[in-house]
Amino acid sequence: MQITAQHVITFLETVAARIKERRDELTQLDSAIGDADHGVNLDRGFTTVLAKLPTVADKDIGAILKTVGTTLVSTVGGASGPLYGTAFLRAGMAVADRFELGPDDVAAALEAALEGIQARGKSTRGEKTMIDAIGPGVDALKAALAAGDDFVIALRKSVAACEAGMQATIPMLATKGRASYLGERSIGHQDPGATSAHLMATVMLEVVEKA
Amino acid sequence: MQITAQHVITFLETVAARIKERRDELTQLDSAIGDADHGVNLDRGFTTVLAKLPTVADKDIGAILKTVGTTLVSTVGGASGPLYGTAFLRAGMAVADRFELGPDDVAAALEAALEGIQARGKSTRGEKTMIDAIGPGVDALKAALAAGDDFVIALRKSVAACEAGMQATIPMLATKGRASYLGERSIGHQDPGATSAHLMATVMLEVVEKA
Amino acid sequence: MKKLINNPEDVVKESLQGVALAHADLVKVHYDPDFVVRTDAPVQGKVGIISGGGSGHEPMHGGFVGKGMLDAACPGAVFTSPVPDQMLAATKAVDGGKGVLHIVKNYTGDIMNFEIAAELAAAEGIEVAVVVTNDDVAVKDSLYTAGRRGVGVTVLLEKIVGAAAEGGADLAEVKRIAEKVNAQGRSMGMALTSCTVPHAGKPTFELPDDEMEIGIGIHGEPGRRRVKIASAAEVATMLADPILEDMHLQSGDNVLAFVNGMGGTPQIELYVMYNELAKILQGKGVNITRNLVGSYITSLEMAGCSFTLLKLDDELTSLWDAPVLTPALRWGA
Amino acid sequence: MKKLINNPEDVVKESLQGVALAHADLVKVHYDPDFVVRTDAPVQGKVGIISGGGSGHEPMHGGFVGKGMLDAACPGAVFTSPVPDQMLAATKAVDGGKGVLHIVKNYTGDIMNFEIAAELAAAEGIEVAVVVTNDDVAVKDSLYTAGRRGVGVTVLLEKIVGAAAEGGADLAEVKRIAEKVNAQGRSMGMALTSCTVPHAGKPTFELPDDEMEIGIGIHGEPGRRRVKIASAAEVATMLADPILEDMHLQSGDNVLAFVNGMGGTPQIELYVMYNELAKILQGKGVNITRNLVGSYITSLEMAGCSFTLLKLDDELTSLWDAPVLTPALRWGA
Ligand SMILES: Nc1ncnc2c1ncn2[C@@H]1O[C@H](COP(=O)(O)OP(=O)(O)O)[C@@H](O)[C@H]1O
Ligand SMILES: Nc1ncnc2c1ncn2[C@@H]1O[C@H](COP(=O)(O)OP(=O)(O)O)[C@@H](O)[C@H]1O
Ligand SMILES: [Mg+2]
Ligand SMILES: [Mg+2]
Ligand SMILES: [Mg+2]
Ligand SMILES: [Mg+2]
Repeated sequence: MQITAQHVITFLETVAARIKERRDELTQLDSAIGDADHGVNLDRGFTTVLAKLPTVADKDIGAILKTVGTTLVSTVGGASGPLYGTAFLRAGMAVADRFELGPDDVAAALEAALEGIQARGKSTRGEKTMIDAIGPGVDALKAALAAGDDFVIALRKSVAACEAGMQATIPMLATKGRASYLGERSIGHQDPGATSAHLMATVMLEVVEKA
Repeated sequence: MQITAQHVITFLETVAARIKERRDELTQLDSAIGDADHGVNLDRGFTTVLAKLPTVADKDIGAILKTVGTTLVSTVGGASGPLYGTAFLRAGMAVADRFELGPDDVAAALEAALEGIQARGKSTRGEKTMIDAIGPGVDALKAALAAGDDFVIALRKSVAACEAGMQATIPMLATKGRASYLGERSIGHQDPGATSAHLMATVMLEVVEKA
Repeated sequence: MKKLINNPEDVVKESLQGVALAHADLVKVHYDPDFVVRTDAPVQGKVGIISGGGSGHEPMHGGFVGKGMLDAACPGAVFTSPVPDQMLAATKAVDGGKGVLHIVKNYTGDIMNFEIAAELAAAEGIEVAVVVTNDDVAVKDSLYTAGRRGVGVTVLLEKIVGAAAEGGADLAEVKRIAEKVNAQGRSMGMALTSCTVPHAGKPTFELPDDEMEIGIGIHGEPGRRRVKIASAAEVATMLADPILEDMHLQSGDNVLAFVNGMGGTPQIELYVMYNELAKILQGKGVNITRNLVGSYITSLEMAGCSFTLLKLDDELTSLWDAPVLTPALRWGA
Repeated sequence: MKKLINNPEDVVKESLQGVALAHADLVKVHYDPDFVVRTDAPVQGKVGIISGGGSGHEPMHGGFVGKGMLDAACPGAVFTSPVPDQMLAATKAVDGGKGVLHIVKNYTGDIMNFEIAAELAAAEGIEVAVVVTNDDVAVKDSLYTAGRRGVGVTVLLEKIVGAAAEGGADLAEVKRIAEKVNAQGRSMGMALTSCTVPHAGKPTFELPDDEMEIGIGIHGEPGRRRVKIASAAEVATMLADPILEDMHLQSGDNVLAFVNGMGGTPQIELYVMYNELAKILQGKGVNITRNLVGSYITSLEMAGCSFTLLKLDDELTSLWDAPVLTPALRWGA
């Protein structure tokens, strides 16, 4: 099955709506080990993205994703702005000029996004960040597709891995981001960025399931 | 019966102790309609008075009272400092050079004190101040002595009148002192200064009863 | 009680010691009786300017001692007016032979203690003039009451009168200007929270999470009325309206607009309030030609703010602009 | 939530509007992207100095824009680093042909957003140098972590580097001095209360009446450890000791001692803390030759304070003494 630009638009609209719904929950998570703004930051960014979507509705998927990336960079601020912004930019570059994507294209785009975040954030897995949710999700997706799973099945496995990665941040000691300032006290709290990353993964699955 | 300098010293020592005991209660009353310092102010003043008493132990009653007055003026501050300070100064002038006082001398000293407070405070009865306790107390003392009451009996009537005057400040609308800034909201609270005045009256009675 | 202090009894003295150490270039602190005084006092041939009041209002008054403002300040215990001994000693310390002005905020205690000091100073042959500030429109004025409180205008008056004295005005002239400033200024304040007097140990009044006090003074005393919390725009109106009613400003008038923090309110909020006040005055055609935004006359850690408007003319404007060199207010030097 | 604001979303913009109105003589405010800039920017032939960070730390950074300090400041949302568009626009607005220094506090978000802005500015042919402040000894430093936070030293660095640029130093020289200040300064902070981010609506952390946080940053984040409340003297030791351990000051060294309020702490307490800090340094034979006491780098209405010590030499001392003319810091002008 193929993912169209319309699917991508639906994905973005749903993510924006879901973030608004869970804005306070994400901000609460950030209160515990950060500075109580993650939900507000992403909501500000995706609200602007939503407003910009009409202007790119007829564009290719690469252009749409790049617009999302620059919009996030220009409106979110904080750590998540440059990180998610870079993620969408790199994903967009990975699928430049494409109006339809196959499962492998999606996996490639997600891998590019992951690399973008790690490059921008100078971070690796196990530091209690969004990477700990995104990384396992990307790995699981690639593995499942390689094993011949159908896209929806593969995405389900990916979201499951992403969720496990998100939960795995709870016992971690943070070494990147604000949470690292808490030292030992960062242990026992779920990372807000890992949580927002998992939110996006679940929306992706929903959209593809409906496709 | 006669009041000696030693009785006056005992009176002052007991007042100092009683104010320390009831310091927080007086401050609480001042929180409601003032600025939460009346008990602390008087405690600061009478603690210094206590320290100075030995230096005047052998002096006449007038000198003792004047020392108390100047000490209060120099250490209490606020409204009650100049007021009680003036009160003791005027009382001291009224009984200058005396080592023993009869009931009428005490009444005269208290009347002088009352006039001193009214002059310094530019206040009259019914303005929700210490005067509303002292005034009736002085009146009752003079009336009882004039009617031939024995000193202790007369003082008991005086303290009773003082207490009634203190309680009468509760429904009053303050027109002097900080409480006046509250306007209508000053109604329903007992005046801190009237309360400390009543405290001194009761101590005076105790001392005379033991005399 | 959460405070960065040692013993409540020692707060005022220890804070004065900190001031003395931090600002030795500008002020000296004299203890027992306590007063903060210009390092170069007495300035010969200059009218001396002193003020004083309870502590807990910092930077007022000690932070305003220095060239172009106060010659000395007398800090009492927290929220308790100082004793006459302090004002007498300060008056002597700053007397440069041209007399001394006492700036007194209108509170019974302050009035009486300064009064006694003035009597004693006069007895020692020092010419003393007195100005009483009473700019708080929250209090209904009347001949038969304690009258209005002295609040925000006191800060502006100390700056302007200090400049006049520095400029060589004599005692009568200094007093005239002081009375003019007091006559042309009005204030109104509000509180979002109470404050805790160190030796009292608990908040002076309890304020529910959804209520605020309108018409407070600067001693943690409750205000005239308690209302539900409201937006910055609404609060600005509650403060500005009574001031404007009382001042009868005309369109085209020039004012100094002073937005003051009560001690626990951050700058970001004070500038939001200044923005609201500016809109209100613009609507009335009144020009803000000078302004002051910050926490200058406070009530310990109370959250809240006050507005003060001072009608300006050329005389007051140039005195306001004159150089001032104190720990808390400094320009042109 | 008790705040003098309208909509939480509008706090930053409305506060900037207030700043623009109150300080029109010193600064202009540009909106979308938001930045505060010197009225006379760009100053031709002068290295431009810009900084930025989340809002809620006022007066930092906007209050430090003006002659002798910052050319521009970029305020993000409350506690959220600004976006690259702001720093790019500000960099262009202050570029006087001699390059621009970015003063960045060490937080992941600030680093990354300034980084992107610097990349874009370079692409447009503007020479940009960067200094990252990381003076907070509460955070264990390491190559593998986000490293220490930038806190109090940032204020001192902006003043000193601003003076150097005003004095004509070129970009390399300005950067050298900036790095020297960061290398010679250390800070440590504590909180008696949490603070409430407007859009969050409730305190970032809960703190019992008898506890305080030691080792906090400036974003309302909890500190390294929570302890029972203690006296000013004990708190001063908790803050000063880790700084002194890290700085290895020698007896006879000169320092600038900066006692900073977190936003909700009144001056009377800050001077008590300064008094304690002075005693500690005196005990070590360290001379306080310059000082700063006040709320300059804050966390909204948080009650608490931080100590910053900066080792001084003649170069830094004379740059500190140089005239500065900004809304929040002003002397010699
Ligand atoms: N260096 C990094 N690499 C990857 N992710 C990071 C890094 N630093 C922070 N993050 C992510 O960013 C999230 C915080 O985002 P946000 O709260 O919006 O920004 P800020 O921390 O600046 O307030 C963290 O929960 C974490 O997942
Ligand atoms: N003008 C006045 N005349 C008489 N008594 C007064 C006057 N003003 C205040 N008082 C008394 O002083 C008391 C307050 O004293 P205190 O709290 O020590 O001083 P302050 O009001 O300055 O804080 C009031 O309760 C009242 O009884
Ligand atoms: Mg955050
Ligand atoms: Mg009182
Ligand atoms: Mg008092
Ligand atoms: Mg943030």
